[in-house]
Amino acid sequence: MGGATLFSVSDTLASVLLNGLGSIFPQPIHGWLTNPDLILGLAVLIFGAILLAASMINTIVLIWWERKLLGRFMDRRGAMHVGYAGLLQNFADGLKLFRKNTFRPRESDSLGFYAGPVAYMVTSLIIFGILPISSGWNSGALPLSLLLALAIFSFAPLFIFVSAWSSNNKYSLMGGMRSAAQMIAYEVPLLLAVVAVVVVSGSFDLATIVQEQQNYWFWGPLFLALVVFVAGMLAEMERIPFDLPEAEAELVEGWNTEYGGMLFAFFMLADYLRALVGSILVVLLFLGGWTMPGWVPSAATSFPLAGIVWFMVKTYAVFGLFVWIRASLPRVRTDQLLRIGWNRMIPLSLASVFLAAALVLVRCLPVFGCLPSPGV
Amino acid sequence: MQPDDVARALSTRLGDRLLGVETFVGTAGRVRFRADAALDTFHSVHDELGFRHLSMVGGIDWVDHREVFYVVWSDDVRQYLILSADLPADAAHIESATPVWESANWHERETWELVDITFDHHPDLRHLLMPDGYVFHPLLRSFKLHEPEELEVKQRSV
Amino acid sequence: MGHLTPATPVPKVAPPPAEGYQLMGDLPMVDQPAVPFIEIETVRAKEFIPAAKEAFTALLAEQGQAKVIRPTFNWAGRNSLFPLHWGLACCAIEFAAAFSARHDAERFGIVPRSSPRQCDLMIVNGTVTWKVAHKLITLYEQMPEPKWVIAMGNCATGGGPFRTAYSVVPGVDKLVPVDVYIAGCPPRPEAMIDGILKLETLIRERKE
Amino acid sequence: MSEMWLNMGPQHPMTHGLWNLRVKIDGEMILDCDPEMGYLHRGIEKISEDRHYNEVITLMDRCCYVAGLAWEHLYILAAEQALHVTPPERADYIRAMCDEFQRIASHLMWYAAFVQDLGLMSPFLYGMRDRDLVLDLFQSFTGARMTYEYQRVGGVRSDLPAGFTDRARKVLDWLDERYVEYDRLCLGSTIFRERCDDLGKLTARDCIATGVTGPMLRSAGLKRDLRKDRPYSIYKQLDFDVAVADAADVTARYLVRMEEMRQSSRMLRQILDWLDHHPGPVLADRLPRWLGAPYAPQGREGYLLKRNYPKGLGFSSVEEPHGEAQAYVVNEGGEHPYRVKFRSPVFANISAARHYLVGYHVADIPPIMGSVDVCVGEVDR
Repeated sequence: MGGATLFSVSDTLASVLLNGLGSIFPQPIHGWLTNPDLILGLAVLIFGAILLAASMINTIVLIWWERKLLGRFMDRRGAMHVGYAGLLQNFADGLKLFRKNTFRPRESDSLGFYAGPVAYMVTSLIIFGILPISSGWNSGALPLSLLLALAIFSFAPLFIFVSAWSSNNKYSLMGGMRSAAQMIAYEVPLLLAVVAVVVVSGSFDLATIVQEQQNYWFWGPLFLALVVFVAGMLAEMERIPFDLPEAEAELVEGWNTEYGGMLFAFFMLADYLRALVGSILVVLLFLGGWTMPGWVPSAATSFPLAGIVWFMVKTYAVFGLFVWIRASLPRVRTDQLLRIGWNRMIPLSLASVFLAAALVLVRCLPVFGCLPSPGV
Repeated sequence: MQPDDVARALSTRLGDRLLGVETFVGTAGRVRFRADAALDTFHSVHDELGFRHLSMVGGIDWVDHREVFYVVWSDDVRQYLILSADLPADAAHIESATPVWESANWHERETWELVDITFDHHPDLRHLLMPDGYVFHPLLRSFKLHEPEELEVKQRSV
Repeated sequence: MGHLTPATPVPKVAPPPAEGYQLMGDLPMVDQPAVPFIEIETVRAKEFIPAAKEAFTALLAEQGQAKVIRPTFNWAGRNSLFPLHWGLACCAIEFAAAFSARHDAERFGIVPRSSPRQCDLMIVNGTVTWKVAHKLITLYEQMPEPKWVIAMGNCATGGGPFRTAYSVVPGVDKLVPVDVYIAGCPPRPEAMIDGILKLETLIRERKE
Repeated sequence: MSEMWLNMGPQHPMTHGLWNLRVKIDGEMILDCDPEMGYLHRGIEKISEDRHYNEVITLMDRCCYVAGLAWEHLYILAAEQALHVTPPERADYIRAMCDEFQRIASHLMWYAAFVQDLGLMSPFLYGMRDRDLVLDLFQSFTGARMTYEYQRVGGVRSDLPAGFTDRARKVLDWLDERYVEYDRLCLGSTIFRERCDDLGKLTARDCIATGVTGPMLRSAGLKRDLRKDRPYSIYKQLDFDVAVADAADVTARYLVRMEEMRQSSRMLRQILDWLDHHPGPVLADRLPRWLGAPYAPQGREGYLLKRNYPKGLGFSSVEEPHGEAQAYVVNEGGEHPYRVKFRSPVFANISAARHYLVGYHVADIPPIMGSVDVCVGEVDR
C-alpha cells in the first residue's frame, strides 16, 4: 500500500468529488470548489466520518464479542435471538436507549451532568484519529502519536469525576472519587511500561514502533512491560479486577448511577471505546501491529486489506483475554488496588525499563532474533 | 439437666417468685417466674446455670393476660430452657433482658410491636418490622384479619 | 312511504358576507390600524409555522412513523428490555434462576440493571408490603419513559397466600400500572421469560 | 468527605432481598451501621392463626424461600409435638434427606450470591447451574422447584418415585467434583484470599452474646451443631463430622459452608442407602381425621367440639442452612394453632451487624453480608 494512508485516500476522494462537481459549473464557482482549502476540509470530514463509523461499529461488535464470550465462559449462550447469533442485539440496545426519555435529577448540576458524558465520549473518540490500524490506515506520521494517545486517554478521570460530582448522588460521588484515584495511580506504571517499548524501538511514533517489530514482536523480550501494561490498562479501562468505580455490589452502578437513556449509552460506548483503544495499544506496542510472523504463508499476509484484518484479529483476541480475566477474577478493594499500584506495579515497571535498556545494549536475543539496526 | 435441677438452682435466689418448673419435652424444662423477678431470673439463668445463648423471645396474647417467653441454650449441658412469665393485659411490661443477653434487643423490639409487651429499660425500643408510626399490634387476638375485598366493601359502606 | 315527498327546494341565495369582510376592489386598508408590513408578515409566519408543523407531523405520523420509525423503535425496545435488578421475595430467586445457565434470559437481550435510571422494565418479583410501597413507587417514577411493569407471581398479582395479612398490598396494581401478570407461586423461570415475551408482543402492537 | 449516612437498600444489589442497611461512613470507612428490616414482613405468624395445621406448611415454604423443606421440617416437628402425632420412620428419613439436600441447594445459592458480591462473575452461574440439579430432584418427588408443600403433620405427602435414589447419587457424584472446582476458583485466587482473610471478624464471645448461630458460629471455632448436640429426627443414626473453622472471618465461613456441603453429601449417601432397603409407609395411619381433610370435613369429625381436641405445646429446633431455627406452636384445641412463633437464625445474625461491619471499608460490606447469607423472608416472616 506504500504511502497511501487513510487520510490521503480521503483527500483523493474529496478532490475527485469536488473537481467533478466543479467541472459542471462556470469558472468562478469552479474555482471556489477546487480550492485546496475546501478539499482539505472535506477530506477531514470524510476522514472523520469513516473513523467515526469504523470505531462505532467496532465498539458495538466488541460489546457483542464480550457478551458471547462471557456467556461461553459462564456455560450459557449470551444474546442470540436478535439478528444472526445476536449480532444486532447491541444495535437494538443503542436504539432503545436513544428512544428513552432523557432527564436529569432536580438537584444535580446541569452543566456537569450533560457535559461530562459528552466530553468523556468525545475524548475517547479522538484517540481513534491517531491510532494507525495498518500501513494504509494511518492518519499521517505524527512523531509523538503514542504520547498524544496516552495523554488523551488520561483525560477520562476528570470527566468521570465531573459527571459523578454533578449527579448529586452518594454512590456516584464515591464511584467518581475511586475512579479518579485509581486512574491517576495507574497512569505512572502504564507510562513507564510504555517507556520500555520506546527505549527499544527508539521512537514515539506508533507506526515506527510497529515497523521495528518486523523481526520480532516485543511481547517476548519485554514480557514484564507487557504484564504491567495490561494490568495498568485493566485499571484504566475499569474492568474486573479493577472495576471498583462501578463495583456493582456496593455502589449500585458506580458513577453512572443517575444516568439513563442516551447519556448512559454515551458512558457505555465510551467505556468500550476505551477498551478497544486499550486492546489496540497492546497490539501496537507488543504484538507487532499489522505485521505477521515469518512462518505465516505469504498468501495470508498479502491479500487486500490483510493488514487491517490481521490487526483486528489480534485486537479481538487481546480483548478476549480481558474478557477471560473478567470472567475468572474477583474484584480487589480500593486500598489494595492503590497498594498494588504504588508498591508493586511501579517497581515492576521500572525493572522493565532497565530490562529494555539492557536489551538495547545486547541488540540480539537467541530465540527472538535481532533488533533492526538503527537508521533502517 | 432435669426440671428439678433447674428448680433447685433457681429457688435459692428467687424464692417464692419462682412459680414452678414444668416438664417440656425436648428441653430442660419450662421455668415460670413472676414478672417482677425478671432480672434476677435472667441473671441466675445466665450466670449460675450457664445458659449464655438467648435464642428467642416471644409473646402470646391469652386475651385475659399475656405471656412472654424466652428460649435459652446452654453449651455446657447442650439443652434448651424455656422461661415464661405471665403479664396482666392492661399493663403488660417486663424488665428488658438486654443487659444480660445482648441478642434480646431485636427480639424484644419485635415482641413489643407485635404483641404489645413493653420492655422497660430497653435501649432502643422502636419499630422493627412495621413502618414507624404504626399504631396497631397485629398479633393480639383482638386484631382480626380480613379478605381485601371485605375491607373494600367496608370502606365503601363507611 | 310509497312516495317520497320531494325535498323542499332550497333557494339559491349567496351566503351573507361575513362581518367586516369586503369584496375585492375596496380593500379596507385605510380602516385598519397602521401596522408595519414586516409585523404582519411575522404574524402570518407565526401562524404558518404551527400549521405546517401540524401538516408535516400528520404526514410523518401517517407515513414515516407508521412504516419506519415506530416499527424500528418498537423492535429496539422489545428486544432490549432491561429489568430492574431487585428481589422482593421468593420469586426473586426464580428471577435469578432465569439468568442462570439453564434458562439464560440474556438470550433475549434481557439484562438486569441495578439503577432504575437505566431500566425500562420493573419486574415486581414478590410480595409487596405497605412498608416498601412508597419506595416501589419512587423506583417506578425514577425509571425513564417508556417503561413497563410485570407483576410476577401471585403475591404481586393479588397478594397470593398473604392477601389477608395486615402488612401486604393485595396486588401491585394498586400502586403502579401493570402490563403483564405472570401466574405461579413462584412462576418457573420459563414462565418469567414467557411473561417477558408476552410483553414484547404488547410492545410490538404499541401505537404511540 | 465528611461523615455521612448511606442507605444501602431496599433496592440495592448487595442486599439480596428487601432490607435496608444504613451505614455511617467517613470516606470509605464504616463508623456505624443500623440494619432496617421489615420490608418483607408478611405477617406469617398472624396468618397461621387463621389456618389449618397443614395449611401453615404453605407459608413455611415462603417463609424461607431458599430452605423451604428445612422450615417445613421445623414447623412439622413442633406441630407434631403439640398435636401428639408420631411419624413413621421412613418419613423421618425422607425429611432428613430433604433437609440435607436443601442445605446443599441453599449453600449453592449462597455461593452464587457471595461470589457475585466479590465481583466473580462466572461462579454465580456455576452455583445456580448446580443448584438446578438439586431442584430437579425436589421436583421429581414434590412437583415444585421452590415451594414444595411436601411434608405433612404425621409424615410426608407421598413416597419417593422409583429410581430416585440412583438419580440422587448421580447428582451427588457430580456435585462432589464441583466442590473441588469451586475451591479452585475461590481459594486458589490470591485476590479472593486478600479480600476475605481477616474480614468481618466475629469472635466466639460476640457470637454467643449476640445469638449468632449456624456457619457463622462454627466459623468462630465453636463446635455447635444441633444435629450432633440435640439430635432431632434421625440424625443420631448418621455418621458425620461438624464443619468447624477457627479464623472467624469470611474465608472461615466459606470453608465451613463448603465442608458442610461435603458432609451433607456424606450423610445423604447413608440416608439413600437406608431408603433403598427400608420400604414402608410415609404417613402415620393413626391421624385425627380432621388433620387429613381441611376443606372437606368427613362426617361429624370435622366439626368436633373444641374440648375434644388434644391440647399441647410444641417446641422444635432445627439446624437450618443458615443456623438454628426454632418454632413454638401453641395448640389450644381447634383446627388452627393458637399461636405460632418462629425464630429465624438470620434475624439474630443480622442484628449483630454492628459487631462485624464497623471498622471495615464500604467495599467490604458485600462480601461480609454475603458471608452472613441473608434470607430476608425468614427474618421478616
